[in-house]
Amino acid sequence: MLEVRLRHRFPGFALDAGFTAGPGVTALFGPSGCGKSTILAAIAGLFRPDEGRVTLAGEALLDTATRRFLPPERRRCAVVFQEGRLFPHLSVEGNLRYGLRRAPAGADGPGFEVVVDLLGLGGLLARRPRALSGGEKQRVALGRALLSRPRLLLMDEPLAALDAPRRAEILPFLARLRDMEGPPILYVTHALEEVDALADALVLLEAGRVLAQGSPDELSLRPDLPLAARRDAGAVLTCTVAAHDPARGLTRLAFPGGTLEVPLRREAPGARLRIRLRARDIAVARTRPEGVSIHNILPCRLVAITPSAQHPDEVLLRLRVGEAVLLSRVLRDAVARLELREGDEVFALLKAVALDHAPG
Amino acid sequence: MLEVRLRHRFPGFALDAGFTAGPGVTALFGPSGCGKSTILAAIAGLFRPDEGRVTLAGEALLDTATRRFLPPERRRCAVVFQEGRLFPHLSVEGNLRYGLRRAPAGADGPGFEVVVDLLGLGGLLARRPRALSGGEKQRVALGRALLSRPRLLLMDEPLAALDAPRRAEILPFLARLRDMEGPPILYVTHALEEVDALADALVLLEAGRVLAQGSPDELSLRPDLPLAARRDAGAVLTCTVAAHDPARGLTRLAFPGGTLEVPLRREAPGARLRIRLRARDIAVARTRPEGVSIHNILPCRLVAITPSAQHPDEVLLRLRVGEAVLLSRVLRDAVARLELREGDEVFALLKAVALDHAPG
Amino acid sequence: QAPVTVFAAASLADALRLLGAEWAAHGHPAPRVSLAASSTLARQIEQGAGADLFLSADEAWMDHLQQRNLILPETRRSPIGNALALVTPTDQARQVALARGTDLLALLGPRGRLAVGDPAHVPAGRYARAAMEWMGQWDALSPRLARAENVRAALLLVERGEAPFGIVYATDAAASARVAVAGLFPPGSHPPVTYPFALTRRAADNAAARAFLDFLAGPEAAPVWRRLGFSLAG
Amino acid sequence: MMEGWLSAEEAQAVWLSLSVATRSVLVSLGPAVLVAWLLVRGRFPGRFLLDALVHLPLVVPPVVVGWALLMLFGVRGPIGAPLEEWFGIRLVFTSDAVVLATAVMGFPLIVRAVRLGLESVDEGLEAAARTLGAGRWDVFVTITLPLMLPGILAGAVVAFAAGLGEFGAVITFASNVPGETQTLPLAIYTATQTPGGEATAARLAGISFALALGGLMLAELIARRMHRWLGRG
Amino acid sequence: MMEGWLSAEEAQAVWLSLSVATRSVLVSLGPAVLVAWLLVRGRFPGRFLLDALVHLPLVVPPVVVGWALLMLFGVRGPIGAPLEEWFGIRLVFTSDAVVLATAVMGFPLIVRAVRLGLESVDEGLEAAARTLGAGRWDVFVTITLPLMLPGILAGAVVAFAAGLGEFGAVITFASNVPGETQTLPLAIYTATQTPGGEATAARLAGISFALALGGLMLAELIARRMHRWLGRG
Ligand SMILES: Nc1ncnc2c1ncn2[C@@H]1O[C@H](COP(=O)(O)OP(=O)(O)OP(=O)(O)O)[C@@H](O)[C@H]1O
Ligand SMILES: Nc1ncnc2c1ncn2[C@@H]1O[C@H](COP(=O)(O)OP(=O)(O)OP(=O)(O)O)[C@@H](O)[C@H]1O
Ligand code: MOO
Ligand SMILES: [Mg+2]
Ligand SMILES: [Mg+2]
Repeated sequence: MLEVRLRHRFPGFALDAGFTAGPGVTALFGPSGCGKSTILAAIAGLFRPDEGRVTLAGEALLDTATRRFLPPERRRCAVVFQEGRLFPHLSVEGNLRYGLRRAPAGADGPGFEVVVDLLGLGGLLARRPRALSGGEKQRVALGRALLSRPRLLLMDEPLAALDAPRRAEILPFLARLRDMEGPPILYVTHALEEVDALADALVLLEAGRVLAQGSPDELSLRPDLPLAARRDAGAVLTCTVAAHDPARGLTRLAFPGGTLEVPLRREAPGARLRIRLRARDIAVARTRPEGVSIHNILPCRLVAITPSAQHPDEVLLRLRVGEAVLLSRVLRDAVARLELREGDEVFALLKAVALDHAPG
Repeated sequence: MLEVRLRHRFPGFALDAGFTAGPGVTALFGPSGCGKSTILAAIAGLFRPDEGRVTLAGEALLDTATRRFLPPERRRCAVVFQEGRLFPHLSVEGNLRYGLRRAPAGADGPGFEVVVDLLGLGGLLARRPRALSGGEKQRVALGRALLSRPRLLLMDEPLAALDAPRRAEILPFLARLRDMEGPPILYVTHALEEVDALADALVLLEAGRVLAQGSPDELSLRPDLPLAARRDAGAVLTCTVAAHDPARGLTRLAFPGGTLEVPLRREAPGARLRIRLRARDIAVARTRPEGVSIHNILPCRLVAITPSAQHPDEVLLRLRVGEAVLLSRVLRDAVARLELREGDEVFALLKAVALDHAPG
Repeated sequence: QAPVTVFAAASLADALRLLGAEWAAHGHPAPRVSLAASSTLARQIEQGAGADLFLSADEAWMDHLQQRNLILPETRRSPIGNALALVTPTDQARQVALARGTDLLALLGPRGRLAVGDPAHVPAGRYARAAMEWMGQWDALSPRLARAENVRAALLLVERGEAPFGIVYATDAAASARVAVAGLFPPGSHPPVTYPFALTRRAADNAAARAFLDFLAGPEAAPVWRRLGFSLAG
Repeated sequence: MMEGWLSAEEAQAVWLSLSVATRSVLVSLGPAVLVAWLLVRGRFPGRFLLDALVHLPLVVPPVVVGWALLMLFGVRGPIGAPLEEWFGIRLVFTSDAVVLATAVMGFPLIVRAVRLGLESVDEGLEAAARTLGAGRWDVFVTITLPLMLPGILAGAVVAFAAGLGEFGAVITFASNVPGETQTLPLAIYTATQTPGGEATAARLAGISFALALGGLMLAELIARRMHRWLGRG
Repeated sequence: MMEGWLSAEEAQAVWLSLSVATRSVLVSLGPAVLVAWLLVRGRFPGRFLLDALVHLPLVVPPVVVGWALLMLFGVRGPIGAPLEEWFGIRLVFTSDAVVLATAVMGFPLIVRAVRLGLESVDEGLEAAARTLGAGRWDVFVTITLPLMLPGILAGAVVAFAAGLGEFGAVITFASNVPGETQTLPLAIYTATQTPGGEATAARLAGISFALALGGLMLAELIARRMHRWLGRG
């Protein structure tokens, strides 16, 4: 359990943020300049805030009240930086072993071979960092952090410097890492895609303050948060793989309220996964349409119609399907045309290919 | 008219590309490392290829056959670089006037005030580059290039270093520039969004060679080109603004084959604009569905069913609407389920909000 | 048998090379010779340098050491001397009668300078100053001097024709083919140029050093000194 | 031994030292920038030799440098003779000779610093300027030169400091002419060569140190402003 | 005048010069790295004074440096006396004295270069190393030091080259004893003190230059490898 409470003033910027993070991945999400890196640096011990207290599993890493400031090397909070920061004079193996060699004897964690396997670094060990692609660099940085046997893993936009294909290449490694029962992870990003793929908890930041903290599923449904204004806004459904149908090229996902048909996935039946259903991809119909290519037609109840703050001509429809909630973004005009009212029974329409291809 | 024909060998990379560019914006589009920057540098005179010929409006800028190599300062091809390359020791005004002061006396082009207005630089003139945000920097770089009164404007991924909001901030300036009757523009990018917004012509590059050259509308329909494999692949329609309906929050766009309803836009009626209809956003139906929120239901003929090379479970449907062609991406299973055959009459379904909000 | 360490004024370089070789030819270990300005050497001896024999070009620095009890006064002697010469570049050779009232300044012309060792600290310069005072020309010449770091640098200035005249030791003049002697300063025009030699305090029991000193001051060395242009003390 | 604060001659030596150090830096700057440019951007066969040549004054004893200068610039030297014949310029024994000797000795130091300054100039900016219509020379003057100013300043400072202490080459080439070529180091040297001159020498050395300190401080101030001006602050 | 290639004494001088230049660089390196680190990363009040002090040998004439060393390390000096009394170490007039004088003279040059090398080390890498469990000193040894090697090399080269030419401080502090403290520059001086010694002097100066050239060339080679090794090639 990580508890963070920080206050600091830079000229033109004031940080005043507090949050807690449990096991698994906690994402720090917010626009550029909102203070994410500053928070991470303060936790890692690379920056001394005016005022604050950071405790990890009950031990104070920082407490300005008692003038406690544990030096970074004794905090055991490894950081994966946006720019990788690999040591240019060491080989990949040298980089990986740097933290490992310095980890306390008793510290538990995956061994060298395990991490090399996990991150697919086998063929790279003898290379120098400059001979790595951007994606490979970040994988090494990840491995290096992991092998230092940290009690907390801090990641500062580890994918931001990469282009889309490279990002897609690394995301599955991160997902595997999360599922490995490793240390808690604090993950800074401004890509919702990464939040969806990884985050168990979400801390929303804006201008140095915490706007909201909670599960991604829950926060992504709140129209008052800036998340709702994004082009990729939508509900996040936690599903289980129910069955594969390779003949039809489909996988059926079960969620509390129904099933979704999506393009064939690789996960084994029973696997849990989180799917973002973008509001812009979901249409509604009064009656079940016939003879359409759309695979997912889910009966649901329209529970709320919320105007969109950003686009006056659009509204967000909140749709309940069993226990799950979906969001649909439509034009104001559609609401009038279909005479939609809160409480109506409608069908949510969702193209299967609108869902992103599974990473990995 | 720009004619380019270049051949060059780097260790591990061979460039062998030829294309022509007319007035307006010609986009050079291709993956990282395919030779885009090298081509631009050769045209600008910053790089001397093994072999090649570049002519602009009939004058040879480079001709290895006759050993002609016009130095860059006499080519009058201004470049906007990805990293801006503003002169750090000059104010914004000093940067802007740098090229202006060196432009030939007779050269025609927008005046200082016009460019400052166009790019919204009024408040920045006295600042130093380091005091500018990334987006402001690129606007200044653009203005500086423009004010040197170039005969050709070369832009090397001018938006790539910026994040999405910053990109959205600059795109309209580029669009205004294109509509200004300025010099022809060669625009390097690997963002389809920018091609859609700006390009009159498209040159597709891969590994140093030209794959195809043509109008963006035409090339985006070709399933044999890598464009079709992208998540944002789809048809580009050139439309005219037919009418606004502010009460309903809609604009009606006419295209050769029908009309589209889209969220209210700012362009005046009669304005031409290009809209990318992403294949993944388009569903098909055998019969016209009733009571659905979907605004655009276009009767069309299914002219071709092409398997998707990248995703074996998906197919691309080529739909003819009047003279226009749309692409729809659906699961193979949908084709089976609806028993779709080439030649069938179907309806294309497209949510209005699936279209991007207009820049500007 | 350890070699004798000799600290010698740089102007004795040539002589020590020849005499050292001769000494070695007698079956003794060749002396170790450290050459520098007498002032530098004296300061080094003052700071404990391992010199057995000090050959100074200047009585003042020998006095300085003697006052500090760093040499053996009974060994101090000045077996050789030198004369002071007015030299010109060979291609401008001419004779100048050096007497009280000789107008050296006029000989220098409007721009020419007189090359000397710096009278502030170079012994040859100090003798030159005395000679100029004797001629009654010091005040006039003093601003027209090219003060060199040592006497050989002064000689160089004349050799190269940078200065039309220079005042150097007769030995330097004799050794250089590129300068001609315009005149020798008469013995009374400056204090006698003598080279005080002495054993240092630390060499009190050093028989070899004592022997070498005797050799240098003795008849065997005389032809060499004479050949190089030194005068032998009566 | 000198008593009191500064004798007239010493004051003159201080003044001459400052003037010589300043002038030698000023005359070196142009050639140093040129040579640094050749070393960094040049692609000609003799580049390494030029590099070595520039280091020459650092490598051989200063007295030898002075001696070589005398051979070259003396009235009978291959440069000195025509200089006198055609232009009536005679260098030796003038304060110009002191400046020349000092400049030559400081040259490697200044070139090294200027070179680092130049290496830090982004060639991309130069390319950008050329596409905006500026020719090679124009680019050099308006872009490269301003951007390498910090390096030039650093070089000027170290050469100035070293110039205040230059001795061997100066006394050999320019001789010690009080009021004309007697710089502070020469005065210090003279003092150390005089029995009992320690106090004077120490005092003069202190002055020399204070001057260099002042120069360094000034440079630090200018460098800070310059960095801010260049947008690196 | 000397005939033939190299007399035994001259060969000894060449060898001594090489050995002295090398040893003086080696003894300077540690202190230079420490001082550079203090100057770049330190935030203490006397920083500027330390900077000035480091420049001192550059500012005052070498002879004065030698003289000051003589006063300090002489058998009666405030450092030399206890050194002799307590440890029986007598520096003056040994080749160790030559090394000391040369090291002191080269110190400003080496510090300047090391400093630039240090300034180019990304502090982000140091921070990263600390989060991986490395303490300050560990980080310095395993990250900072290897990354500043090019700067250290550059400093070593220039100090080596300058060390080959060091004269005034050496002759004053260490004396001019052939085979013991007579380095090349001192041999050159001795030659110029001998009538007709110009040819010998010129020949020795040529050797000195060739040695420095060799050092520079070697350094250029090493620097290239090093840059490749550091992933900047
Ligand atoms: N050392 C500093 N001095 C002054 N201001 C600073 C300093 N470090 C950060 N800031 C300011 O604090 C604010 C937060 O910076 P921070 O780097 O934490 O943002 P961020 O959320 O990580 O942004 P990004 O997504 O761009 O990385 C910014 O406005 C920045 O300008
Ligand atoms: N000076 C050079 N020496 C060797 N290879 C080079 C050089 N310049 C470019 N290349 C190679 O040429 C190829 C094309 O490079 P170029 O910069 O033109 O690509 P690009 O299309 O602009 O890529 P990006 O989208 O990443 O900017 C690359 O493989 C690159 O490694
Ligand atoms: O998505 Mo619509 O077409 O606004 O109902
Ligand atoms: Mg950040
Ligand atoms: Mg490029």
